[in-house]
Amino acid sequence: MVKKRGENTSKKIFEFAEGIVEQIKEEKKPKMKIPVRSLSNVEWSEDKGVLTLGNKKSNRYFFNVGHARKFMQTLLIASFCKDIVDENIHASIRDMYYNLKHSIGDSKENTFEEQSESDPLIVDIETALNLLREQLHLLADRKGVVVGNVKVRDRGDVIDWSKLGSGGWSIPSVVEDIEFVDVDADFALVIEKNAGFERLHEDKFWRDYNCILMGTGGQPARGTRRLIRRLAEEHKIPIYVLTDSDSYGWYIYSVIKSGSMALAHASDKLATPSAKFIGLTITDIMEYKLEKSIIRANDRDIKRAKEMLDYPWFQEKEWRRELKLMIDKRIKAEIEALSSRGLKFLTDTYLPEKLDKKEFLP
Amino acid sequence: MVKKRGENTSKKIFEFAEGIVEQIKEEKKPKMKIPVRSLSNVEWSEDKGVLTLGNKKSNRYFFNVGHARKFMQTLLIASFCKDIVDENIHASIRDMYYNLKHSIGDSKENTFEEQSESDPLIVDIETALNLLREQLHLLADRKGVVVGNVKVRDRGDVIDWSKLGSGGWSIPSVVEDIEFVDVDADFALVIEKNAGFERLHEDKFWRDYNCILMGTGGQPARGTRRLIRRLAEEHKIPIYVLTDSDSYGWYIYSVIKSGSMALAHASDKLATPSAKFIGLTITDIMEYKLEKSIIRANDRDIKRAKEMLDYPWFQEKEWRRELKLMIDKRIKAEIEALSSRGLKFLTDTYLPEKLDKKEFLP
Amino acid sequence: MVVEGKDAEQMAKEHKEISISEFFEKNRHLLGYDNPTRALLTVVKEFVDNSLDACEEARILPRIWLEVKPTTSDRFRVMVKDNGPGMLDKRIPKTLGKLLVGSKFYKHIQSRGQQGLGTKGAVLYAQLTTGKPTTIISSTGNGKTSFYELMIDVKKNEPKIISHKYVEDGRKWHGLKLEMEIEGRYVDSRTGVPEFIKEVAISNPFADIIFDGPEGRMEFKRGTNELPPLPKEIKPHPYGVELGIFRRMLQDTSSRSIKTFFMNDFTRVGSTSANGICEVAGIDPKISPKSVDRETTEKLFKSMKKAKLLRPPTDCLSPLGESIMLSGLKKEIEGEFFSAVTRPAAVYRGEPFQVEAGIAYGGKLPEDQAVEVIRLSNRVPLMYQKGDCAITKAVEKTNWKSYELKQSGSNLPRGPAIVMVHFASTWVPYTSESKQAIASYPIIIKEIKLALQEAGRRMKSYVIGKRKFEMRQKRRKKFERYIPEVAETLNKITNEDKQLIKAKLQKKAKEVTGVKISG
Amino acid sequence: MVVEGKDAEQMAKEHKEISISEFFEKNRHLLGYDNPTRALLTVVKEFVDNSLDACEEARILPRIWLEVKPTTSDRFRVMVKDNGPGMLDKRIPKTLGKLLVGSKFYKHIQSRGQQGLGTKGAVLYAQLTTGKPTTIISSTGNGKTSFYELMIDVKKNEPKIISHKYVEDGRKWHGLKLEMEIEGRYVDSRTGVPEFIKEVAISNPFADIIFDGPEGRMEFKRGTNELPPLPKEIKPHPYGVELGIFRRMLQDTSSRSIKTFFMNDFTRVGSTSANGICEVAGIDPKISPKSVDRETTEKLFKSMKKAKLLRPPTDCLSPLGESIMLSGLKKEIEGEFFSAVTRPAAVYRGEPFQVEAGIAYGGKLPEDQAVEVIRLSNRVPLMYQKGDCAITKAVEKTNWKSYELKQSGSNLPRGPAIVMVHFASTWVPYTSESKQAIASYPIIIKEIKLALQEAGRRMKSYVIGKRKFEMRQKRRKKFERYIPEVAETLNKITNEDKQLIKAKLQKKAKEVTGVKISG
Repeated sequence: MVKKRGENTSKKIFEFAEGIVEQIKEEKKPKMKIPVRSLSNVEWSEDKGVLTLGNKKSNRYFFNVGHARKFMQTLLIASFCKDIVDENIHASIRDMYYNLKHSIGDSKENTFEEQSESDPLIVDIETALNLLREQLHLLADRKGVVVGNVKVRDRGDVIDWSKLGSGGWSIPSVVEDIEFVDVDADFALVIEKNAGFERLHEDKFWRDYNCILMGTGGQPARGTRRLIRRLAEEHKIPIYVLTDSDSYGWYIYSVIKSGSMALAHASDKLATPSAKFIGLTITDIMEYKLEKSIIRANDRDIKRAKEMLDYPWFQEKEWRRELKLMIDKRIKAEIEALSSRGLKFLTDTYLPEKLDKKEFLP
Repeated sequence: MVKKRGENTSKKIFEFAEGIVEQIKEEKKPKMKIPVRSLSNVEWSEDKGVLTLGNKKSNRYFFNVGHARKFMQTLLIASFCKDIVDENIHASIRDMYYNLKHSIGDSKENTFEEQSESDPLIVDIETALNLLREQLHLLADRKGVVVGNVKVRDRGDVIDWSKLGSGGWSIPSVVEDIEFVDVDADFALVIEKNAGFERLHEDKFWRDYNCILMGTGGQPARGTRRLIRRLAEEHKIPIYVLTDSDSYGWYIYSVIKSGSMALAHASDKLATPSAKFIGLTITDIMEYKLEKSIIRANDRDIKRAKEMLDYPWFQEKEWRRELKLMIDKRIKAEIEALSSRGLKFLTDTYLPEKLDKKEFLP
Repeated sequence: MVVEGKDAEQMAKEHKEISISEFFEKNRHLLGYDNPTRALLTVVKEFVDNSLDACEEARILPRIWLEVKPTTSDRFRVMVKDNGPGMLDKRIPKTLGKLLVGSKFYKHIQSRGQQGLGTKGAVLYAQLTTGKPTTIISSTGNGKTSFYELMIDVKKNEPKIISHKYVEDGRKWHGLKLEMEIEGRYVDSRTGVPEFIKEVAISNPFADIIFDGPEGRMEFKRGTNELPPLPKEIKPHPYGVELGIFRRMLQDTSSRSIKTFFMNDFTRVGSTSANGICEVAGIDPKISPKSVDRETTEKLFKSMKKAKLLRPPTDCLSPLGESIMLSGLKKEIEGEFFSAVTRPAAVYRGEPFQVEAGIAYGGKLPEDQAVEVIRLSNRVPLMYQKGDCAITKAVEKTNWKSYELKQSGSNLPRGPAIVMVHFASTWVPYTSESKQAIASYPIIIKEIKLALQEAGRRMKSYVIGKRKFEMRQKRRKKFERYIPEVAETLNKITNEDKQLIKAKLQKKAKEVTGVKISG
Repeated sequence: MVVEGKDAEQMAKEHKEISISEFFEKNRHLLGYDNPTRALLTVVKEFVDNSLDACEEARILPRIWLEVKPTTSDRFRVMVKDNGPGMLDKRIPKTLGKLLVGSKFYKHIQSRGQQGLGTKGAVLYAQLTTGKPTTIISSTGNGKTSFYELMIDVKKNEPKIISHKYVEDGRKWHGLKLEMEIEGRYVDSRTGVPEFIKEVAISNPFADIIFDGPEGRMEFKRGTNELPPLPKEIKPHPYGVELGIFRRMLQDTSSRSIKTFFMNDFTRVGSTSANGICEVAGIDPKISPKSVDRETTEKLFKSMKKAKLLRPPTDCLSPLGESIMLSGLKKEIEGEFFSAVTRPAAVYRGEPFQVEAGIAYGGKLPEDQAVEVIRLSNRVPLMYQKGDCAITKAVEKTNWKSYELKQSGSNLPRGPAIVMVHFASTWVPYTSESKQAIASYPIIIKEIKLALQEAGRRMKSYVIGKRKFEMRQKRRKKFERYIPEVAETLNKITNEDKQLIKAKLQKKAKEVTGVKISG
């Protein structure tokens, strides 16, 4: 399977370059077509329940001062990816940046001056060639940890997620080749905050409730998002997401569920439309008497909440209610706020009640 | 063992509070003695090769407007820790903040307004009562990942660090109770950058060189530092540290080796004086022809380097040479800079040469 | 175009002499008539100054009625009526219709007007802009009333009488009424007429002022019946006389000897000092002043400058005084603390001067704006050229941070305060004839700063005292608030009696703050 | 202390008349003698102005020798010598020893000095501070030389001749030499003598100037032999005359009828316009001006103001002209682009005026400082009161962002530029007699802004043109640089011929940029 993916990637890059060579030979002004990734070309697919990229494309010309440097850089990155795919090794995007950086001719200009120049061009190639970053063998930072009654095979090892003591399995950046050996869980609980994960892990929540516990440490990395998708898709595991009660936390949930605008081209691999939201909501703050632990929402929070009210994938009345509550009251709260009711309140009261009543937001 | 630690902690907190009650009964102005943690009270122990806290103490008075609030808060935190230790559960410092936050009487003032108020007082209690944060059952964020030919027992599970696929074992915040079942490694390589860890992990470096591979993701968390110490102390594993070639990376090394000023009171548990530095140095930049990948050092880098020149634990001539080189040339470089010589240059050339020649800095 | 050059002969033929009236007619901006807004204010100012001066000199508590009413869109009728001593019928034309005639040019005395230009300038401006004469009605209290319509013959600098009556009507009044029509514009702003009148009322609280303006009538009631002492005329002080003037004094004096010249023609020079000056210069004190040659003049001059002499007497000046300043400020400004300082007299160019400063602080004054500066010169508010004025510069150069106001660099301080500075002198060195800014001589800046610093120190004491009291209150409340938390927590850890701990701590808190606390 | 009030009689007795010399002696700051630093500059300025004026009027290319040398720690000897027409022997005392005597007071003509105060003020200042007379040596080219030592009798405002010789020495020269000793202080700063001389040299490039100062000798060589045209005298323009002046003109005219009065005594009023003015006023154009009463005067005045008339003629003014401005700027400033604009004449208060602006840009000028503003008034640099001056205000109010300079709010713009503005007029409305700032009348501000905007537009064209050229160059080089990288990479991926790809791309690059590229 690995091999096949590699061959496909390599071939696509070859064809992409060959197309440009043809234009040059015909003495045209060489250009490359790059899908537009701005908001205007991101569409909400009602059907699939995820964000997808539309068909708009823009041309990148070599003979345009504004484009020339990016044109050259795009080719350099494509060539690099072809090389590592052909060699079957992986590289971090920073490694790539350093590897490609060199001075141009005898000028003082470098092919790349900052990593911020190369990062967006990777996404250009992903979308232009319809290849995922993982298929280009580029690694993102690993982040995220998981425990539960699951056994997986990875590079020949069998890893038992229930036998990791107080630690957990650090989720790798590429989970495509992981094989699920045994999955015994009624649901997976994805938690935005590490502290929440630790609490529940210490309290053996996953054992008591036969579930998978996953800590994302903020916005989940691509590997974590792909793992969630695979659990939901391949093993029909219900996914429940626990975040802070604020627009940032809810946005994390929406990224897990529907994908993000920046990675709309990859939603089919990374988004999990079946995911449900378990908490925290603004309503929870009132129901669980957390008023003493609320934080005043700042302008950025409110701005984001207002934007979310306009998202087509945030139109369910429950979500509109929560967003409006947040905007009107200008408040937010963190998962840790539950500790004001006692340290084990999350484990012993909040989650059991939510699960029992099936009180999820869509 | 857990129990014993818990009883000790609980008793110390009781005695601390009882001391204050005595003063109040005797109608003295109640005070608590807190060791001074400023630079002036941090000492370099030549003997042990670590930073230690001196004997200077300051008084915190209740009847001093500048102290009163902190006096009250310190007691609240002490009481909280006694409770969780008695219950034998752990809490994150954020959980604690929320748990203790409440309004004072009918005023608008809260016991704590921000977590930044409670964090430093935890260290006050650690030092005043000579207890580690772990003994207070307070968790720091987990960070850090490990692989290698090691088996450990944690909460009853046996975890084999060599059977974790492309992932690794996520190091918990408290490693005190972990039991080493089998340690088969010639050395441990501690890497500042996750990307470097991934590279070496993918290249199976730990298998080829029979070592433990540990990624700290920047400044190592307490759990990671304690784990390094335990490997070195209990299993005589040589520790080699790989960081960026800059004052920040070298400072990370010095924290692993000698402890930090902020946690000088915990050096005996967290520092590993036997650790050695494998790279990167400024000299490496020249020897391995990485000039194209250097970054200009900024004022903060230079300032820190100059401070480090004054540290008693940075007086070896090799380090003085590197620091001076950095200051004179105003340059630095990242581990990833090695990728400019090829992606596998770190795995196939740089580390083997260093290990072969035993080219370590003290 | 070719133009033939002129030779010296041709050029010489073209030289002509002009009158001072012509000069000021053409340079009327020098008198404060730059534009219609300012011209209106200048006329009002000259009228009010004139009335206040006359009343003070006659020791009459002033009552001034001022009217400013529009006649067309760009013209105003301005009328002032006072209860002063009035003017002699036969003197009225010269006094109001000829420039550079005045009673005070060579006197060393503090007064509002000084150079014989003020009211005449207004007469000149009126005829220049509306072509109309000025009406004067006056009586000295002798039962007769003068009526004049007056203009100025500019080429000759002589009064031109349009009409004149001197009637024995038996009305026993004294005072002066002036009325004229001028081109002008009325604005109610920081630099407008109402603000000017308000500042006059603050600085002359012994005057009753009624102002009937375009927007209606405002009354400023007298706040005290005490007139400030009348300034006295003095001789020049040796330290301030320049060589050129000194030479002329030697020639013009009626004294027979150098020694008596020094004693009679200067203030603060006694017999000993006069002898000393002559001795240092190596000159016989008995020789006649007229016989002194240029070289000797210079020797005497240098020696005079080095002599140790007293400052000029203070009583020739008439400062507002601290109590009048305080009552003026309190009357018009809603502050919570007021301080006022009168400096001892100093001397500049032979003319004594005296600086006073007042500060109003707190209350309803705005917290975070640049402080307002009221500038007074011989009791007259200065309305324009703020930036050029020694008072503004001295306020800016004072380090207000020491006195608990905010200040960035050398800018005006910020905070809830108003600063008032009064400059009183027998001779005010204005930067221009429009008399709106005091020249920034170092000694003047220094004296103003000293006055401000003293007033500032008093303000600081108040602010710090207030702050200390607030601090004490706050401290007490703080302990009070925390005691239950501490007692509860200690009880939780140790199980000791909560009430006991609380009681003990409360007792201690009382001791520590010296304030009985509740609970 | 009880002081008896004075009554009107007493007050009247004290009134005295004073001379204009006395007035200015006491108010010498009005003439620019506030302090020693400024006094020295004022003397230098009056001397240089006087020499330049005399030479220009005589159509002589000026050669001026100026010496400033210290005599004691606080005194200087100032000497000026020119090659002008000289002065008639018998006229010298009145011309230099009596205030308010001058050739230009009632003339409508552009010149440096105007009010008959300049050089006399210096004579007055010299005798006041050092007690010494001024030495004058002059010849008109008739083989005789005048020698004078002169002072001013201040009380009488008359010249006082200390010594006088008029010698037939056969020396065929013409010119004037003035020498005096004054109290002063020499500073070499933005407002000091050397900067003043440098700005004079920029604005009068037809003059040879040698300045021998305390720090040594500096020569400013003549840049052109062309004298600017001599300004011509004109009659006043109806738009600018005020009612009061108009009344007096009616009385003083020698014209027999109203119609000829308008045609003879004003500029730009022809027969048709004169008839029109009378018709609108409803007055018979044939009646005598002397017979006109006040009411009729006002009617005629209003009608005159409404008449449609041409602007006053330009040739009565003598602007620097764009070429002289450019040569002056290029001579002294190391910029890379220069623009200069001369506006058409405008009129204010009946006096024509004309504004010119020059800008020097780029080169060695500092990148990020507030631009320097050189202010000239009738070719005389203004050194003080920058903030009060219409020129500074107009520069600040101009939106320089439109012309590619940085500017925050209404402050001076920032960037590599120097701005020069010349205000030429038959009558410059200074804010004070020290003639250091032009009054900010709206029409003056407007004209200055228009001149600056035009000069700014030219600068902008240059800056944008420069930028476009640089852009094209940059573009070409960019493609040139990237082609090898692109060719190499495409070769690496596809194995296509590297040289072929390179050649094809280079050919295309030539087409696209229109510039042949190397390699």
